[in-house]
Amino acid sequence: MNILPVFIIIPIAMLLALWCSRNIRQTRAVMVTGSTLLLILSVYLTIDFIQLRNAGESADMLYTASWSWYEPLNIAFSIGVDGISVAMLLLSSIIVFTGTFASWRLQPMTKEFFLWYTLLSLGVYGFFISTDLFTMFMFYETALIPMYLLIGVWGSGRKEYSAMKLTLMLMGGSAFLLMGILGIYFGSGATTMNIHEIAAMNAIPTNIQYIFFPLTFIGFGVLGALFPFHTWSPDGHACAPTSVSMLHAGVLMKLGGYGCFRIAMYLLPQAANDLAWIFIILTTISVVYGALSAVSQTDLKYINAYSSVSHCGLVLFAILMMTKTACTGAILQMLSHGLMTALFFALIGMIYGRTHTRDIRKMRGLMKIMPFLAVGYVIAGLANLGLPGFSGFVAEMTIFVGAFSVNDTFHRAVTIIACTSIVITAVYILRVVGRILYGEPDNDEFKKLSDATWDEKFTVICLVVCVAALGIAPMWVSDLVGSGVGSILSNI
Amino acid sequence: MEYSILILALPLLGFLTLALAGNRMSHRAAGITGTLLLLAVTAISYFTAADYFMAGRDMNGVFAETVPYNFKWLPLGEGLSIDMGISLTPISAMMLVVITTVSLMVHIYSLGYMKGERGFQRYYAFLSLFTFSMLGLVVATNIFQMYIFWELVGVSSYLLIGFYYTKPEAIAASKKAFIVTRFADLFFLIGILIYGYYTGTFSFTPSEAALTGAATVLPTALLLMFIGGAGKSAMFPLHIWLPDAMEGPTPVSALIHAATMVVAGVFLVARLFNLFIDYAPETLHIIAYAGAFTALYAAVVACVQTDIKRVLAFSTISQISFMMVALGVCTGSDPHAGGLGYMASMFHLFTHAMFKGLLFLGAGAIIHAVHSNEKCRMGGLRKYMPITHITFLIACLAIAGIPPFSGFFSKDEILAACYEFSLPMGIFMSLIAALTAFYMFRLYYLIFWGKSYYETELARYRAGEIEAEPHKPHEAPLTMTLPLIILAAITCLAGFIPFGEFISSNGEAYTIHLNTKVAVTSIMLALAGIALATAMYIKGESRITVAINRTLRKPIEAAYHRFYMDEAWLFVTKKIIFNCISRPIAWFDRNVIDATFDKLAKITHKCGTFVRPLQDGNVQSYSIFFLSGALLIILILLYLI
Amino acid sequence: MSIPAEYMLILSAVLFFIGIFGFFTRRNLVSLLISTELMLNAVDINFAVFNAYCRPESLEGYVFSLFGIGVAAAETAVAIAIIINVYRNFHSIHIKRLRDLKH
Amino acid sequence: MDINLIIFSGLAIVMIVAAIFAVTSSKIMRATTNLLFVLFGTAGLYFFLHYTFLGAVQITVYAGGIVVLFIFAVLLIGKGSVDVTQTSLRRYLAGMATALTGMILTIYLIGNTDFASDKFNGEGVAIKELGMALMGTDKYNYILPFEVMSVLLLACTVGAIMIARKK
Repeated sequence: MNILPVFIIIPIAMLLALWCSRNIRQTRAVMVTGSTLLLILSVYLTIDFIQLRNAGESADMLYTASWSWYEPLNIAFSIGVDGISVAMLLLSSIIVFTGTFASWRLQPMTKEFFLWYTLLSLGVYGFFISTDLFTMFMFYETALIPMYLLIGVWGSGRKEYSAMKLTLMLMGGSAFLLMGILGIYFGSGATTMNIHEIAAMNAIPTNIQYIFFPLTFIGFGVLGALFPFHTWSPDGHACAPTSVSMLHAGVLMKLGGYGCFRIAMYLLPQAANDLAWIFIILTTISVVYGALSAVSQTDLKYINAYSSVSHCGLVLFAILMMTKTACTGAILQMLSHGLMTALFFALIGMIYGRTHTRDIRKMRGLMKIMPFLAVGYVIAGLANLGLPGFSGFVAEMTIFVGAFSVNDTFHRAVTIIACTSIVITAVYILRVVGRILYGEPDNDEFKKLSDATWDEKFTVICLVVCVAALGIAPMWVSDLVGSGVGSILSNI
Repeated sequence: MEYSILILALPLLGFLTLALAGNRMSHRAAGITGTLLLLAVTAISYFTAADYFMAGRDMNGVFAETVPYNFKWLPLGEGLSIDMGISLTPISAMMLVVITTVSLMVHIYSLGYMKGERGFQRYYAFLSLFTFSMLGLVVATNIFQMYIFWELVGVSSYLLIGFYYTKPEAIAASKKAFIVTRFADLFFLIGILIYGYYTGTFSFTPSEAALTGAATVLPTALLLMFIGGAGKSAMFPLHIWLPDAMEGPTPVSALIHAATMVVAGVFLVARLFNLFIDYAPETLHIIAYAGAFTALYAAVVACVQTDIKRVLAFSTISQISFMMVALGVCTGSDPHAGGLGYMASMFHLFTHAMFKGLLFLGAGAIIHAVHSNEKCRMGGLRKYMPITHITFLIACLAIAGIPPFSGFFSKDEILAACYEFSLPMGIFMSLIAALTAFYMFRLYYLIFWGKSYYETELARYRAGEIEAEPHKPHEAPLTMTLPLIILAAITCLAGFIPFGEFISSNGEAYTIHLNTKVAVTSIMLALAGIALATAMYIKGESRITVAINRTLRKPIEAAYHRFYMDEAWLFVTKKIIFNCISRPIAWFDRNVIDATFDKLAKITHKCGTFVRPLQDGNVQSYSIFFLSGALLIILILLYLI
Repeated sequence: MSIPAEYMLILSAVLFFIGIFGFFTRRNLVSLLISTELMLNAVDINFAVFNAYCRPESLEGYVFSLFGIGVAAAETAVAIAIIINVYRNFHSIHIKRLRDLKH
Repeated sequence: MDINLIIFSGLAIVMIVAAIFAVTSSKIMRATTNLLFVLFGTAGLYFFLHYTFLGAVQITVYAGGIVVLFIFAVLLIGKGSVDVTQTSLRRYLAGMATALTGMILTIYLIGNTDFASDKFNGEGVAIKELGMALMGTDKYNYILPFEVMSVLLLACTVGAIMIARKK
């Protein structure tokens, strides 16, 4: 019995149950049950996967299955996971689970919010388990569209503008992506849309690869906040409600990196090798530029959004290095950034929910007012700037070591440039921490504010534990993703 | 030596307990928990060190490296992996002793010093974290583990310096400390990357073959690592964080900025000493010159500071530089021929940790008594604080290099090594040693001699000139004086430890013998420095002092402002990086890149507006378009047929 | 001697396009209707002409023309009813004023 | 020159001129009158083809019925019957251009196409034959369209009354 379709079935069941739910209690019950089930399922999958691997299953993809659903175009619902997707599924489950608690008290239209939220997660899960180009693209779109409503309806600030911008830019990316996918399909002359079969054929002529690699890479890169297609990120994140920011930065942006790796590079290897330098330059710019922009922002969410640009830039950067270590690092960075950013956005949302401002110039001394959130924020900050013992350090170091092992001056130079981001990160993180958490509270209104409620504490603790677990015991994840990375790289 | 894992486990346990459950504990319970755990760690460390040295030398006559633990923490592919473990070498055993001793003293001392402070439990939690990371750093089995703990040390010092998080200066200082050291760590990291790639391992002792292959890049890699070390060890121009870091609680200064964290750079160079000597002797000399310059710079600045902790901070920078110089002047690995500096450096590290810890703790006691860091609020304290006075004097004598206190022995070795390297270097360092004696005694006299601020104020109060009765200075409680006494005792005796028996550049036993010429010179110079200080400051600021101050007003002013190094850095960071790079980039992002996409959207909208009239609902227009289209198609068809 | 079919066809084409021109340019509902009638008329002519010249033995074109006239009559009746009604409501039959259905 | 051709030419000129007036005249009454001429001309054409019944229907239904309807409408509308505002020059030119192009194209096509139109016999259609065809149920008989037509006309009559009726 293949358990992967359950990842789709549970969200669908949740959607139905939410549809029928009558009041907020039922809605919450559905969400908690569903997301807990998903979490349990992905933990089970992870364990089972590792056991299968240890038992000597050496196929690239495990749990594979395929159901044809549109013969004439060879579109099938084919599924399968390797170490990378398992890790991503686990990440998604954690974020969906914690995101549920982070939006525990969301008003108004809680039911509708969760409906879209679940639909988004449905898309994410579907994307990670699919191995069929078209199905993947379909789930990708499923994940993107709810974003518009989630931001446009439940957001804050210039929400309509941001939602529109985010959606348009991501849709623009999808357009590129669709072209890329069609190019791959027709270029390879394949009679299947299954990525592994296309990869095995390795029949796409080089000149076609040159056209479609950039398209596909940029298509996914938009979602991965590739410079200069990252500008949806600050506005989108700033206006999105807490759990949407979490899910978006935590999981959705990972779709970009994952897709770049799994589709763009895997299926178009020659072009990937030849054109990588262009994107390496772009991602290097992303890394440093995002960090530098974050330094002079004054809105908490903007700071974090730019920080995401920088960190996600590092993911793409590492992928393009095409060494096993760097790519493993990239996956680790996706996990790590997913968890850390989710934590960050959760905390920012909670702080914003109390102070009703995100301007760092207006807040001071929050450590005294809301110690739990402040300590959480410091931990998130330290994790973000790469403190050993948290996931960020492991990921960044793996990336840097891997990137540095490409033996030529260009790669070395960009690696060193990318390294500087760790200093800049420290600057903007500490700037914020020093500004808003430390010092004496000077706003009398803030002094009356309360600390975290149980659901918020739960969210924060869950995420901190995950971040720390990944940082302290990275070897199992590194082994888990290592095999997947290896088989993809062997094709490039 | 399996029990050695406890050295790391216990402080970590202490940290976790205090951090998670600290708020539910009373101050007393938290303090005692922390201190007892550290006592245990100290005992185990002593035992480990003893065990290590007692195990005796191996066949080559050296203390072999023992690795009780080592496991692969993170495989990085291509043969590289990050290992975690515990490695014992002579210097790490020595460091264990130093760190746990000073840390224990600080723990005990803080019971009194921090009494009643808000966040007492947090303080102890951070102390445990710091001790954990520092111990992890010194027992690292490989350079990457060292880097990991190096970063942890950075963070825990950030937390400790910023302990008074409501004080703006403390916030700024902690931030500065972290960022400056982080900046240096960047170079360290790059150094490690180069090293790891070319030697194929992160181990301190790669195989001969790997080293030969990497010989061309090793000097660069080692230099970069040294820059990392220079950041932590506050070498010029990365020293700027250290004086500011004095905003932290004084015991923290004693722990971090006197005895442990700041010597991490020295330790790093010492740990990599064999590589330096064999593959990058030139780099070592660069270190020597950098150190010598820093030593001079810091000593000069120390002469004119008014905040007693700042004086101590600069004195620390200067003394650390002595250690760096000692390492840098080595030209070979034989202690009899060019390798003396290594032993001298480690020896000085050991003795300095003790007496500098003592000085800081003493300063803490004084600050505790007069509630100020400024020298003008002190003066004549010897009557009120006899124990502090005596112990402080001992430390001052030690740092000035007066026998039989420990500083004399170690500094003498350093100077001997410098003379061995070159005469100018020797003379230069001797003069700085004299300068050290001068500024330390200046400090001593200003605190304990001269006109008492309290008495002056009391007189004014009696005369009705001021309202409030001044606070009478009092001797510190036992929890604070006990560490002072213990450290003073160590300072008196440590010089007689046959240090060379345990640690030397090639591991073989080396008997310390005093170089009479060097010793006599340095004692004379130290005495001269003390004499000058006595003449100038024993009765407050004498006429000579005032005269000197007046004639040298400009240079003194400059030195007081640390030769404007902070301003220079501030200019670079604030003006150039923040205003000229970051701001424009943020602006660029909003107004160029983002605007481009907005413009795209606007253009699309414009196009939409442009074609909208075509769909205005006017059937006539529709029909015109329809017919034109149809005609066009017909024409095309005709053309084609 | 009969007139060539092409002449008739050309005549009907000219009438048709005059009708089209009128339909494009007039702004009054009745005028539009008149133009439409012209076009319909032209079409009827074509039916009849083709029937007479190409397949005189059958009746398709003839009947079509017949029906065309009938349909035109019906259509005109309805259209004029609408126009009158519109005029009653808007006091104008100028198409520029008649935009309520557009939105 | 054939007399038929001369008559035809005269008819054609009258029709074209009347049609042009019908679509350009600003007074609707005049336009309607001109339309009437065109319709009569059409009937004349039918006579040329010896389709006398068709011609008769054309005159009775079109000229007699529809034009009367128009006239009633114009009378009812009254002052609205004057097409006051002329269309914009742009549209005028566009319409003119399109119509001319279309016309030229069509004429060109007519001239270049062989319609195999040489079977004209000048016999016309006997009324009986027509009646059989309209009411017959065989192949090429039109009972169904005929009935549909009648329903349509009925519906139109009812519809027209409904629409034009005052509320």
